[in-house]
Amino acid sequence: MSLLELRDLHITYRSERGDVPAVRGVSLTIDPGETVGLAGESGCGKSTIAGAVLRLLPKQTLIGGQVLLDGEDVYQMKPGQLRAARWTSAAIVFQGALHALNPVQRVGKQIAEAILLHSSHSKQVATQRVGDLLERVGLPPHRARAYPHQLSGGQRQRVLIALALACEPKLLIADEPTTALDVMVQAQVLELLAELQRDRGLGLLFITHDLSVLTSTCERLAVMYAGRIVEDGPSHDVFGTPEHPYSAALARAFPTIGDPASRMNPTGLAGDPPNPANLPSGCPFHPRCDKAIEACSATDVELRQVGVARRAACIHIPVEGGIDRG
Amino acid sequence: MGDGLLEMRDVSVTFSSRRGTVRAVDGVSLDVRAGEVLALVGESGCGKTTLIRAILGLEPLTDGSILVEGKPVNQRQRTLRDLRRRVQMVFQDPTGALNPRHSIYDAVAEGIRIHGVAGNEPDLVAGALSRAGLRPPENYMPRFPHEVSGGQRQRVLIAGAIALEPQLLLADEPVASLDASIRGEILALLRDLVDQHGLGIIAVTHDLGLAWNIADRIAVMYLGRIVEVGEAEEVLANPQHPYTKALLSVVPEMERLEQQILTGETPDPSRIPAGCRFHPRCPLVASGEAERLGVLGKCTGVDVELVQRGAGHWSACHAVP
Amino acid sequence: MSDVVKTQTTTFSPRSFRWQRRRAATVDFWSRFRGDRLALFGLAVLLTFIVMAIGAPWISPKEGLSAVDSIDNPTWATPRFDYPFGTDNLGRSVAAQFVWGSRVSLWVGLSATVLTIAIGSAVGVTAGFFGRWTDATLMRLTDWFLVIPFLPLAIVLASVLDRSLRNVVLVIAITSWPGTARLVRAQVLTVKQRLFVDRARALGASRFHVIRRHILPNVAPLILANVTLAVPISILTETTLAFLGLGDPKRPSWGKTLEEAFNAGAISRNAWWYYLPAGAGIVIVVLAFTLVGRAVEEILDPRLREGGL
Amino acid sequence: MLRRLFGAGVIAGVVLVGVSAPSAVAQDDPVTMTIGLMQDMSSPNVTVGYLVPEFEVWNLQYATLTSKAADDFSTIPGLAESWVESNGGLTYAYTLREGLLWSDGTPLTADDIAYTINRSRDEEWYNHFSTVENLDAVVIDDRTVEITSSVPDPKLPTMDVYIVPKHIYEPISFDDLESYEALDGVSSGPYSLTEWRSGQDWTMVKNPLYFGRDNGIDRLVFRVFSNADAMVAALQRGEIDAAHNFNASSVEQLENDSNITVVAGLQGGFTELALNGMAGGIGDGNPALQNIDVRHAIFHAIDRNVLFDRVALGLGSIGTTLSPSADPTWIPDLGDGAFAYDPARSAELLEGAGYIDSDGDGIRETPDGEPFVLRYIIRSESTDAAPIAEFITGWLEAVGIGTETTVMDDTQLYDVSVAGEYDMFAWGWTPYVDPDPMLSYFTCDQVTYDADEAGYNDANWCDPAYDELYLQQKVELDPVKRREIVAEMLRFFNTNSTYLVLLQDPDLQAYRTDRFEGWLQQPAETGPVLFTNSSPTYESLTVIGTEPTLISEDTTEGTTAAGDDTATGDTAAPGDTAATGDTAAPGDAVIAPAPDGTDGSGDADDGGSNTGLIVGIIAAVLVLGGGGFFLAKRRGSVDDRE
Amino acid sequence: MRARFVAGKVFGAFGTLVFVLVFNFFLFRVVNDDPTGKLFRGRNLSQDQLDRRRREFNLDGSKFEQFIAYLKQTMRGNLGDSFLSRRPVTTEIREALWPTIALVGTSTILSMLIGIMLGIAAGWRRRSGTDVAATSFSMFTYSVPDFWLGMVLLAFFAVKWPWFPTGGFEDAGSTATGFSALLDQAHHMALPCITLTLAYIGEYMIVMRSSLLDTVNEDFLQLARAKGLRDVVVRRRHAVPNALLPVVSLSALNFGYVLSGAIAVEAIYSWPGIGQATLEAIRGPDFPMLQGLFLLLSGSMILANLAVDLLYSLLDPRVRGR
Repeated sequence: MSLLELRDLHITYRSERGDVPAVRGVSLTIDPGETVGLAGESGCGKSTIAGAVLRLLPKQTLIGGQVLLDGEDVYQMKPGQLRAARWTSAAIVFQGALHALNPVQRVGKQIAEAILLHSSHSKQVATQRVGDLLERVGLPPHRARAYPHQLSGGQRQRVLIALALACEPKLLIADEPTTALDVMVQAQVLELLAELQRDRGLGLLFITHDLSVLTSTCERLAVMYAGRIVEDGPSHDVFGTPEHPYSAALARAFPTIGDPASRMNPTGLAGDPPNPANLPSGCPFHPRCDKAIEACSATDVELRQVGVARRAACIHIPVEGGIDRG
Repeated sequence: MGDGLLEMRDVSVTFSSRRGTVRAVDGVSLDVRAGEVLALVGESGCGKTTLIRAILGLEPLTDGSILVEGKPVNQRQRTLRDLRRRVQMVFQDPTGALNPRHSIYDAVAEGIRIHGVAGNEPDLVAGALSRAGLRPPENYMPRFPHEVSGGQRQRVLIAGAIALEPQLLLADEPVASLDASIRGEILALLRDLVDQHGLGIIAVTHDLGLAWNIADRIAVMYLGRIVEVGEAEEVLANPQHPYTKALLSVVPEMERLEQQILTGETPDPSRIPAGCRFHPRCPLVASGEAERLGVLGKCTGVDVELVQRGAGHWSACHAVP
Repeated sequence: MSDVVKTQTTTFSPRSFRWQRRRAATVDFWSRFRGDRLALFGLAVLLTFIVMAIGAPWISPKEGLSAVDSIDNPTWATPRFDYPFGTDNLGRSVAAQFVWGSRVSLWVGLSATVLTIAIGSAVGVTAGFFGRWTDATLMRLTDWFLVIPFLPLAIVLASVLDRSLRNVVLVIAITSWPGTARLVRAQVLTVKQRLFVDRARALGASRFHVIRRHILPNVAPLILANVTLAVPISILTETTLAFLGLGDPKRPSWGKTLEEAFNAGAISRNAWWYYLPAGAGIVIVVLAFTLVGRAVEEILDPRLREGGL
Repeated sequence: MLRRLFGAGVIAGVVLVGVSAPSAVAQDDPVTMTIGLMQDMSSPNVTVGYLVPEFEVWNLQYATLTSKAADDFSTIPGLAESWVESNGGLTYAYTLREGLLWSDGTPLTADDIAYTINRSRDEEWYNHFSTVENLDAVVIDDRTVEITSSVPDPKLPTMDVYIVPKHIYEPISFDDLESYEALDGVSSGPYSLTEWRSGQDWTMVKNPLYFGRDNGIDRLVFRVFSNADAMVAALQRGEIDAAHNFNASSVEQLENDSNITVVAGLQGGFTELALNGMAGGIGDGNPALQNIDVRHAIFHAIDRNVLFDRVALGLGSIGTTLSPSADPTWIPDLGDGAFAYDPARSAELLEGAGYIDSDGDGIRETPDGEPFVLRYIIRSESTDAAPIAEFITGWLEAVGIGTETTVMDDTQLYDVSVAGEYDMFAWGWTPYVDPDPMLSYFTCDQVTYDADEAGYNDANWCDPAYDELYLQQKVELDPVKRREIVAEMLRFFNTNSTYLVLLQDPDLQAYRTDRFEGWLQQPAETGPVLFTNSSPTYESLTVIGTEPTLISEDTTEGTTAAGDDTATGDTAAPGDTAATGDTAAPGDAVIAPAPDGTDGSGDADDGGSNTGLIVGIIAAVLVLGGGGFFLAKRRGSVDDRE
Repeated sequence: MRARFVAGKVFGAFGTLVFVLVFNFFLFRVVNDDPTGKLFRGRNLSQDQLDRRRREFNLDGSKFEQFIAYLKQTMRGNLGDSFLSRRPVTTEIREALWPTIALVGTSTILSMLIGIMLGIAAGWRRRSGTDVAATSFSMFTYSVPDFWLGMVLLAFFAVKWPWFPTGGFEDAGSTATGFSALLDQAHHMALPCITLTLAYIGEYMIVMRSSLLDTVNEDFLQLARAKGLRDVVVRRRHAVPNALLPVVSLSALNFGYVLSGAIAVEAIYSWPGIGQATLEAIRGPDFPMLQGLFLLLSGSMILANLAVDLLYSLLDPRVRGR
């Protein structure tokens, strides 16, 4: 059974100015021990998915499709069941570590709170476990007494990881865990996540805009654009030989040092990411696409199989997949 | 010295804070020529932003001198005004750098008005906007920053800068806050300005990929000092300083290199270690390499100078022969 | 370099555009404001009172306020047709006092607020923008004013100065500017941190330019929102001072009416018609200002609409 | 956090229960009479205090050598049971009652009396000095003291200085005397002051060793109110037994209460309109006021009847001239000098003096062509000052005199009156029983010539002819002749001075008739019952339903063994308010016709505490219920976010 | 760091206090330079006596000497003697202090508690019925002048329906002690306390509500929910402690404001407290008393600010950090 299965997930935010479709039919599965990357730019709906898994979105948000956590539909759970599932079935490493921690509580207490809530441990045991967890993420146990502001950005991110591990979830959702961190610290955190994933056989859903990071961290990769997955497959393939023009453009935005093609030749996409409240017709990428043809503005292409375990949503891909690539 | 557009000699900038004296920039010498892009690379807190702010006179120098086209930068109002016409800055966060209450027209025209640039103001603004890639300019002029995208805002900033036709452009992390897919376009625009108009650009960044994309030369900064400087290809292909090597190794797509993840974070510039300031984090020291080479004493005790390693390639390390 | 780029011409007119923009902003403001029913109600109430204050001479002849002209009136009359709010101990019409009293309450409320905000903003902008010792000195002063008991100080000042409306306004302003100063300073400090101020400096702007073009426009909404919220406080302070006998003796104000009612023994006499209208007037006007103020604040306060216009 | 807050909420709720509980003070056995008033003592120390409330305390605590009759202020025995005149009226020998004791049991002897008189003279105690200035006291024996005056003194043989206990005061040095708290409670009068809670109340307990009558009241409590309406309500509810100085507007409602009697007692206090006579030469008064016709025009423009009806609400009486004494018999008939309301006459006088409205704006111009505008200062410390100003400025405008009003408190008004920087103001005086001090204030001596040495003459008017008469009366020992001289002075003053007396101010008092009876007015018919010149009322009170008992012999008919003493002569009294009294409120038994609108909210007196309890319980239930509501809310909102 | 933080705050408070001392002295000298003549008007004072008074009140020397004498005296805890009663100012103030503390303290606590609870109820469920009701109630009470409210309550609940005493701190001349005295005082305090409580609830409620509204969208609340905490626990443990911070700073400002602002309410209810003492001292004018009162009021304001700063640092570790 998959740890997490999204089935044709649709999420629409409601606001005074009208409905905003943030996620428009995403299907995704994560199996135990698997690392899956979800890439995309701001506003593509990737963080919304993280919130949707634990049912954290605002009450009035419209949700279609299913989110199965350990085979159970999160949106069918009773409140008590849901609370029990939270953090034990899946935990989230939030982005923006400064805001995700309660500024007026010691970090140890915030970790212990989760432990005490989901176990019958005594306070001493919980405190002990907090120390172990902090050590595991590379922080001295006495840092449990620190307040969030007393920690550096990297340390806070480690605390958030420790917090996510508190109830030994089988699935970890890391939502932009390294954004706003310095390159070196980012490398440290990535290494830690990789280690943990290996050691504990965690399922990992890694959400970020940085395609290059995903490539080095994840086995599988899904690229999102305007609330849809436009390409998925083994990460090296997606990054190295993207099928979808958007994936290709995104990959080019992360130049390979030493590659003469990108030397003195910065390339990017013209135009801006689309506004989810006002998506272009047809394939939402077509206004920025250099391979767009007339049909693109009218047809919205579904994911099409491209070889084994690879899919992409582009009109240039034959419907039956398996085109010959030179 | 000589034909440099910008010359910095032993520049130091210190602040006093509650925790003591912060030596944000500590003896930096660097030249920039017209028509080149210099990438200033380093972790946050290494002093790179302070350095370029010092060039504009936004931070007073504690020591050393900066010459722009041979004229020294000082804190006198008239010099500053004149300087700030010839040197322009593009900020990291275009959303914050644009006054939300000013239209794009006003944002671009602001410099023109301050310096009383001759000519018909709307025409000058329109010219700058189209050079920055916002075409047709009439579409953009009446809009407000929040009505355009992040990439367009960055172009507005660039337009505001080039409207004054500067000789030197200081770009502080020009694309860090932008979505990945549009970074290339902005970088291309910057590169264009250099190639077409002969500007000099200092691009401050933590992203070596960006340097590879557009920089002619690279200067790597660590804790207020330049630790390595040279032609971009040379530095990136053949890094001499262990810090540069470590930085390069953690770029995700550089999988051919063995990762050298430095422990800890950028140290506190108010407590600069004695000797080589990099030695507490230096992989060469940690692995015993320095000791084997017999330079460990120097590393921990003797400050290190930039030494020429090749044509235009300098680095500052005791352990590199 | 200029010859490299071909000169562009444009039909864009910054001035007409600015007007257009202002008009649009006003329309936008109004449309937002209109969305708040309570605020609209408050505005309607305010307008009614303003009309009443301006129209006082036509609504209720001034003679109604004069004790000499009321010699033939009954005293302590309960409300009835010719005296809608009854009469007081001297036979004067309470309704007339109510109508004329609205003038003073509104006038003092508005002008004291304007003065308060002017002093507070000047101090706040100066302290916040120039920083260092200017800031330290001004903020010390502000702190001192904040810890000095406000009402006693106002009473001491009011008892030293002549009793006139101008001085009441002055006293309110002198004692209540520090709050505004702190608020404005904090906002100036925030705005000063914003990158666009740096950009302006990098462009070569003078301090004056930065204050005028960047600081003030970004602090102004806060100040404006503060005005509407400070008016109620000014009105209440005026009322309290008048109640304590420190108002202008020549002008009927609601506070003065309450003072007179209290002194004349309206409470033990159960002359509710004497003290209820003035108090209700204060409550209604203050409430109306608060309603309008909150709406204006919500629309204008940059802290509440981060990143917006 | 919230739970802790809530705990505190419960505590607060308990507090609120307490708050609403009925007053559960056990009814003590001692009989207590409570008097409400609007002013606190300034000090119970006789060498320091100067306000009305402390004089009542002293009257009760310190017996005087001679006392004053309740009816007419005539001199009656006090500590002394008799006195003998000699030396042409310069010397009196007083014989004390037998067996006088201080309340602490120490014998009260002639030594205490001589000590008090001589020390207060030497140290110039404020309240004693004007009486003892020229006196010398010599102890003849324990019961006899001889007092000699160095100048003829018409006030003698009245000796109403407060006799202090020598054994208490002797150890207190001159330097320490002023800071002496005077709560020793050693009394020679019917009550001793035992406790004073500043701003709240003070308590006097019965002196069991008092030589006079025991009225059956064990304790007197004086309670200070800052809100006159509250005091009136307290009286109606029986919280207090008597009230002093409430609003005239409350009179009607109190009159409707069958258990309450209202007294509008006159003690000579009056309110006047003072114009700046500029006699001192300093200041900047309007020169027009030097013109007697202009002054008379102003006087004629004012309708005192309206002030009496509307401001005084018909309480007290219309003032026609300076009343120099608490005893109304000193006021002569003025005849034409009373200045009746006559705007036509007023206008005529102004025209005659050259004040004509030549530009038709309603305001006359002075002969110099300037608009004739006078500055009018309103006292902030009187509730009547504003309505009086309303009327007077209105009337002046009606005859073409403009006014500019400013408000000042007494300090400021005193400053400008000393500096002569005013045109007109309304203020008041309360005279002593002997007319001398009040008359002295308008002599040329008392005019302020130098702001540092201010006098009392706040009209800045003086006249040598008046001064001449003043000196005559000062040494005239024949009471009949003295009265004639005083009457002449008053007629002269009324016509020529810059004073227009507007109202005789009443002391408004009310007392409950259901607990005590025997309330006494001083002077009879017109005076107040409390805070009178010598406070005789307490001696005559009895507790309803009890038989009055006597401690010692009856003294009210004290033996007047005085030789040829004509006890009719009124004598000076220190026992009264300071000169510049407050012109607080009008009063009299004459009640203005009642307009509608007053429902006697009165007699809902009992049941108050029950209702209080009920309200308290309701409040507690509300608070606790509110807490419960929050608890319930919390429970209800458990899942609303999931 | 902690000790230094506290020391810094205490030092700052002390600095303000020193200024207040200086300011008080000059404020009242500016108002009037020699009050003796006026204070003793109406009494026959010889020049000698006036001079003695001046000496007694330290009014004979130069301004500077007076100032030094004033400072010395104040340092020794001697605030001088009241011009009006001749008693030490400290005694006068001590006597007036307890009633005011009882009244202002109780009403501050009540208005804070009720205001905060209403604010939480309203802010947590924005636009609900509770929110609308609580907000309207608060806006209304916020708009009512406290003294007028006092007048109305007095007129109805003490005069028309005499459920509560008309004023004063306890029954006149009361000899009751212990609990019955407390009950008596509580009965007297009910109306003024309700008046002040009602008058100040609104502000606390409005601030608490908006502060909670600001907190509601914080990421750490999202995280707390993700952990599986119940909504009420999220509110109690995470939202309220953070949202309380602005209310805490408001309470300091308000404490001082209420302490002196109770003047009008104390006048209406004949409450023998600081407000009444202030009014009387101003009417005097009784400079030593005014100086003492201003020192007390600003001193307690400074103390309240200090307490709030320290409390704030307890509640918000970020403040302590640097």
